[in-house]
Amino acid sequence: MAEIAKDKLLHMYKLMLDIRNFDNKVNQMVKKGKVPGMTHFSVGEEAANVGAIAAISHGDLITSNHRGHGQSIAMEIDLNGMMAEIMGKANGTCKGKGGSMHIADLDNGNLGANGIVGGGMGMAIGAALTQKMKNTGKIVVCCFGDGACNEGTFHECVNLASIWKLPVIFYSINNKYGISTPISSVINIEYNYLRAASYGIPGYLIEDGNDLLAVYEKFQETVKYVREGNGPVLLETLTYRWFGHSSSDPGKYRTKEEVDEWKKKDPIVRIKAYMIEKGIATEAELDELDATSKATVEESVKFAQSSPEPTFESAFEDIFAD
Amino acid sequence: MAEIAKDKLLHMYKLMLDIRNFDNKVNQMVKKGKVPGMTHFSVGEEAANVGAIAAISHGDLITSNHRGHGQSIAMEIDLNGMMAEIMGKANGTCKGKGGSMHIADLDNGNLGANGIVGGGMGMAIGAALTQKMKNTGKIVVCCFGDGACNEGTFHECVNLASIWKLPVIFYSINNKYGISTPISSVINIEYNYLRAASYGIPGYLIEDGNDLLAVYEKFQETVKYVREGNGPVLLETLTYRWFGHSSSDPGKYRTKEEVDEWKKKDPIVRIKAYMIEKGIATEAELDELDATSKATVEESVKFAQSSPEPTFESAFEDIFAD
Amino acid sequence: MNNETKLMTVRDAIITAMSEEMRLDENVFLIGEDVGIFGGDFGTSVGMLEEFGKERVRDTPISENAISGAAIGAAMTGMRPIVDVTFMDFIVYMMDNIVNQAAKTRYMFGGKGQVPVVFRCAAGSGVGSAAQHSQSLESWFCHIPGLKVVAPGTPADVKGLLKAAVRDNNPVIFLEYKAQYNVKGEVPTDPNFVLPLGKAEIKKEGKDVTVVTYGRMLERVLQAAQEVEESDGVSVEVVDLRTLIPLDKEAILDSVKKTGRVLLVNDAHKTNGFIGEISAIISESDAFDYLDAPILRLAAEDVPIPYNHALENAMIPNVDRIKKNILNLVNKR
Amino acid sequence: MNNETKLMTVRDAIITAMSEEMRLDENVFLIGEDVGIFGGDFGTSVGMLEEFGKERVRDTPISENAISGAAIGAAMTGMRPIVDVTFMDFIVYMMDNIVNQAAKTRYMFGGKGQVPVVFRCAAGSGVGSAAQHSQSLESWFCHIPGLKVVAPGTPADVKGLLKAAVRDNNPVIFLEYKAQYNVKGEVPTDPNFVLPLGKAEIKKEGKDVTVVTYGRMLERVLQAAQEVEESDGVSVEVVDLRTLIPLDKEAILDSVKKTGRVLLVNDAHKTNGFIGEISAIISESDAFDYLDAPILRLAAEDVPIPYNHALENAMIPNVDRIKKNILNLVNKR
Ligand SMILES: Cc1ncc(C[n+]2csc(CCOP(=O)(O)OP(=O)(O)O)c2C)c(N)n1
Ligand SMILES: Cc1ncc(C[n+]2csc(CCOP(=O)(O)OP(=O)(O)O)c2C)c(N)n1
Ligand SMILES: [Mg+2]
Ligand SMILES: [Mg+2]
Repeated sequence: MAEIAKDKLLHMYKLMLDIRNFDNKVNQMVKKGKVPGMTHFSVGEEAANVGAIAAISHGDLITSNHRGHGQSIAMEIDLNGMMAEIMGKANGTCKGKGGSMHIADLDNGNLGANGIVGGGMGMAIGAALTQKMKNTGKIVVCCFGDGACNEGTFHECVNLASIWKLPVIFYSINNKYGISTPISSVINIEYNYLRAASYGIPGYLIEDGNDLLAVYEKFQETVKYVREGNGPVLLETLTYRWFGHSSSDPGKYRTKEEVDEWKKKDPIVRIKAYMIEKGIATEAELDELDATSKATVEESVKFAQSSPEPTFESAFEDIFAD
Repeated sequence: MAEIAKDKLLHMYKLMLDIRNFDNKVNQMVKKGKVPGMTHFSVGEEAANVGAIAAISHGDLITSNHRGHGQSIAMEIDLNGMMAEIMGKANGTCKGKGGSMHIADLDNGNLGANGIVGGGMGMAIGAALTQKMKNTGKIVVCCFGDGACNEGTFHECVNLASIWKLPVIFYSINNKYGISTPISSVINIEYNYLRAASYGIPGYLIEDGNDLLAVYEKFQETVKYVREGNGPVLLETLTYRWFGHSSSDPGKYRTKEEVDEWKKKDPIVRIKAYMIEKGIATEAELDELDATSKATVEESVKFAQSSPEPTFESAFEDIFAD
Repeated sequence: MNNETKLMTVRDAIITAMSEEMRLDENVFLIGEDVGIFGGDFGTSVGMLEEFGKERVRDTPISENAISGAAIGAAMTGMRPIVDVTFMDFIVYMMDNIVNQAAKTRYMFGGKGQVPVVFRCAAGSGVGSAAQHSQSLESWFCHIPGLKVVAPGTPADVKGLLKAAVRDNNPVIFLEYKAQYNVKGEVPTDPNFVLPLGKAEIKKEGKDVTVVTYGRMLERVLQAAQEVEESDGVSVEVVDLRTLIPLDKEAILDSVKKTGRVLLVNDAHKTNGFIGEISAIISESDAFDYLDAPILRLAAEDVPIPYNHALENAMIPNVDRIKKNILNLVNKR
Repeated sequence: MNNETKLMTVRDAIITAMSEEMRLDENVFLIGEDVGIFGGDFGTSVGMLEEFGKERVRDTPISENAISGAAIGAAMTGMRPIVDVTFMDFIVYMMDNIVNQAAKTRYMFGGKGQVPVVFRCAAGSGVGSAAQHSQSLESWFCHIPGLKVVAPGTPADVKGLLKAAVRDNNPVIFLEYKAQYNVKGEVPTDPNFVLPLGKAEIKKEGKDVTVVTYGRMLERVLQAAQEVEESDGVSVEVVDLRTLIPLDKEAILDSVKKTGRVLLVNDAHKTNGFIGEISAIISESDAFDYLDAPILRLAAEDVPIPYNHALENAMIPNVDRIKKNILNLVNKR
């Protein structure tokens, strides 16, 4: 296990807490009817998100999918804007036009969540092509779910990236289901990462995707490999979403036992225990971080609630660039 | 080498000759301006087509691609109708509405050529699904080129067939190029058949796709496996097209040496030599078959030429089924 | 045929229609993402897995191309698949199979073969899912010869036309509206209740103004018609197209000739939406001479549908705007 | 800017436009199947590999989804890709990237980002390639807010508008016509010759009848206009739209107000083709009051394009039918 600076680790922990607290809060808001449409939560997948994103550098890029809250927060988006966006407000990240499925932060390398399964893959290889053509040394992380691996775009994009040796990490967050459909029922192999062989690129499984350090370490190694110009890599992480697929999912297709089993593997509890055990931080310090995170999230709700509704006229703006 | 009944072998030889003679003739007609649009020839790929199709049974189905002449003839389509179709005539297979890229013979299991690369793959798995749901014991051969293996539909269709264990053989005829693009430049592995591993199905390479018996034998084995309900298989055959990609291709991207090298591996010459050597037939008998084949092709041109042009009204028919 | 009806939602009308057809014809089956234990993204197959089993209520991978392709291939070889496209926006991944294959196969093959397949699409906005989950794309398919396009606006029509679509021997794009799955209405219970494709229905007779509409907008148009009749004494005739392809031109032109004034309403984007086609059909016909006012259109604004709920709703014709347009028309000339 | 022109084909106008823009801006590059050594399926990049090299004239696998996706992602991050779609029919595999991604990204992100990418499509019939290789699908894209759609009809306009498309900061669907790559015309040689998107051109002034058209049909319309003028003394005004989105409504309406009679011509299928939209725009505008006759449309028949050459041609408006329709219009009322 590589050494991680204490500050870095504490920061990663904070980001995990932000994801957890933010999504728990959004879930409450959904239940109160304050959030239109569908919202997909990252609760339970904090390590898979933060461990990955923490390994890239400023200027690197990501594309994300419908379940993008975790990645956006890991990319350190402004929570006020994000909460306001989810509530459809004028001061939201997207001026209330995009919502949960379209959170983006272009200035900070987040090319956006996406409502189309597989929809971000083309963008990811294109962004990677730009980095290669302009020789920027930057890389792209293309995030998607287990279910997305059966879209044709996966095949085409990984293949194109492989022959052009594009600097992109294809990152599949395997939470075992695509809506109600177990990944095991829709692929005839054990894991999707094995498909890397079809493109002559490395593929790896991060078996314990709830272990922050395991994810981070594998990502660091992979980021280095990709940044050195060796072409793309396919990484797969096993984790689990605690909530239903979206804000409106009854969840009949999973047993309570399965969900409970995974809750025992809580990625936040585990890294917390690790840090205490290793003497990196005291329980009190860590709880303090949690309190701060919760306060920040409450703050974001206040910000969102006090943000104005977008004007009617604004609906007709931003269609075309000048 | 499994024994093949003499009759069967001679019939396969005849079909190879028909492909060769038919396409040579069409090529002449193209040069005379008697054929509209684009035509893609199967000359050089006769063994890859006949060896495969000869291994399936009456009632089995195929889907084909733009380069479908060889498969249609191997499926024993009426040459008169096919020639008339290519010349756009009312008595053509498709009443002059489809042309070279849409030759089909639904009554005899040929679900049609296709102008869209990858366009026949969905149909193939769907036809296989019908066989499975109706428990017919029939199988489907889905024919496509090397270049088609990078379409997303390949990935989706092979995957779906793999999880549903559909009775379909994915058959990639690798003639080294997709138009001007060498397959080696657009995949990062040596051969596409290796991708079978991504779907947990068997994949095989028929290295010498100009060896009729090698193709036939591997197909027989595969047909048996698929018919027994074991699910799909991905087969790849190496061969070469002698002509340009289509009737209008200057062919700058291949060297004369390469083309000549492959012409030396003429699948027809080789099986002829084999039959003579094995005493299966005399040279005279085989030449006689060739003469008959040529006569049949000439006949088809006469048929086509004497067939009427489709009427204006006919253009408005056949859009909807009752 | 009996004349009983039952109050049910659009969702139940869909489930009923599919289930009845599946009981009648073993070749009919349902295919799509999460149609099984989940009961469909919009609950439109709840209970069907239990009745028909996994073979006929077929969950798939997230592979829209393969789903549509498999459906078409199955249709060409004797089955009659119903595809649950879920959000119509995802049909982008099915375009080759629908447009280049299903629509053209029979024609290209000189009249051989047929492709009896239904693509059920949850169209339109109204559930806060933003621009990639809110489109009504029917006009794309109306533009392609070889496809039928159906867009009913009441639970009864949904049932009768979905059954007709399943029985039709051609590829049918069938629009449902995600905002309307819970809308209720009286629906005939007889399994023989099937409506013809290609027949519009005058949902309300009138003499001053014709409003032509279909699908989701019907409800609002009827309400607006009612209201202007009560408030302003304007007599509105409402022509509900129900089927866009084949189109019941006669019903439209007859009504226009009667009233001389026409408003067209749909929830798809205005530019190149289907009501533009209706306008053009009227203007090139002999009904043109009967027109006493410009042909007005009310459609979704030409903007990607925004997330904010108020904005989302404001992009779509509502009862007030429909009323205003009707009154405008009456006051012209 | 100099005023020199050179006689060249549409094909050469395209190569010239792309090459000039690539010389001016290193972010511009060409991507597509067989654009390199093959020089493009229609020869529209012959010689470019030699000048610009493999990095900027990028041959791809047969992966339309990845091609379009890569182009969009590159565009979002600072490049300005030109995609050679080749046959427009293959755009079916690019629909998600164009419609759900490129068109909506900026809007969904609240005005952040831009997607400067051009999709060059070989549209239309006329080369005997049958139903899957003969479509003009512009109306699909006109229906989607966030896309620009350009369809020039002369070699000079092709050059000037392709350059404008490349310089535009939005996704542009650019129609070429496979039957017209060899058509010749005088083309300005100045690299600064760029035409504005969104401006129609009156290609011929007249006072009796307006014909609105674009793209491939312009040539036939101009010939027909000339001929009826000579034979019947009918004065025809020809409005060449050139850009469909954004649309120069004013140019259309002004001409209609002047002549009171209008014929619309395009080579796409009639039902829900773009000229239907034009008809609707006229009928809902103040130009309606100036109409002295029905608005006529001439378009490709609503049948998949047949292979037989005579039938193929018969499905598309020709000079004779255009003339007949013009004369019909003049004789109305
Ligand atoms: C093209 C497309 N098909 C289907 C959907 C509906 N859909 C949204 S999320 C989802 C499941 C995705 O599963 P996975 O990729 O595993 O991500 P997860 O939700 O599990 O994080 C589906 C089918 C969609 N949005 N886009
Ligand atoms: C979707 C689509 N993309 C591109 C084309 C143009 N095209 C026709 S054939 C061909 C090459 C196909 O190569 P391959 O699959 O190897 O078959 P081959 O021609 O070599 O037999 C291409 C790119 C097409 N017809 N359809
Ligand atoms: Mg998942
Ligand atoms: Mg090939």
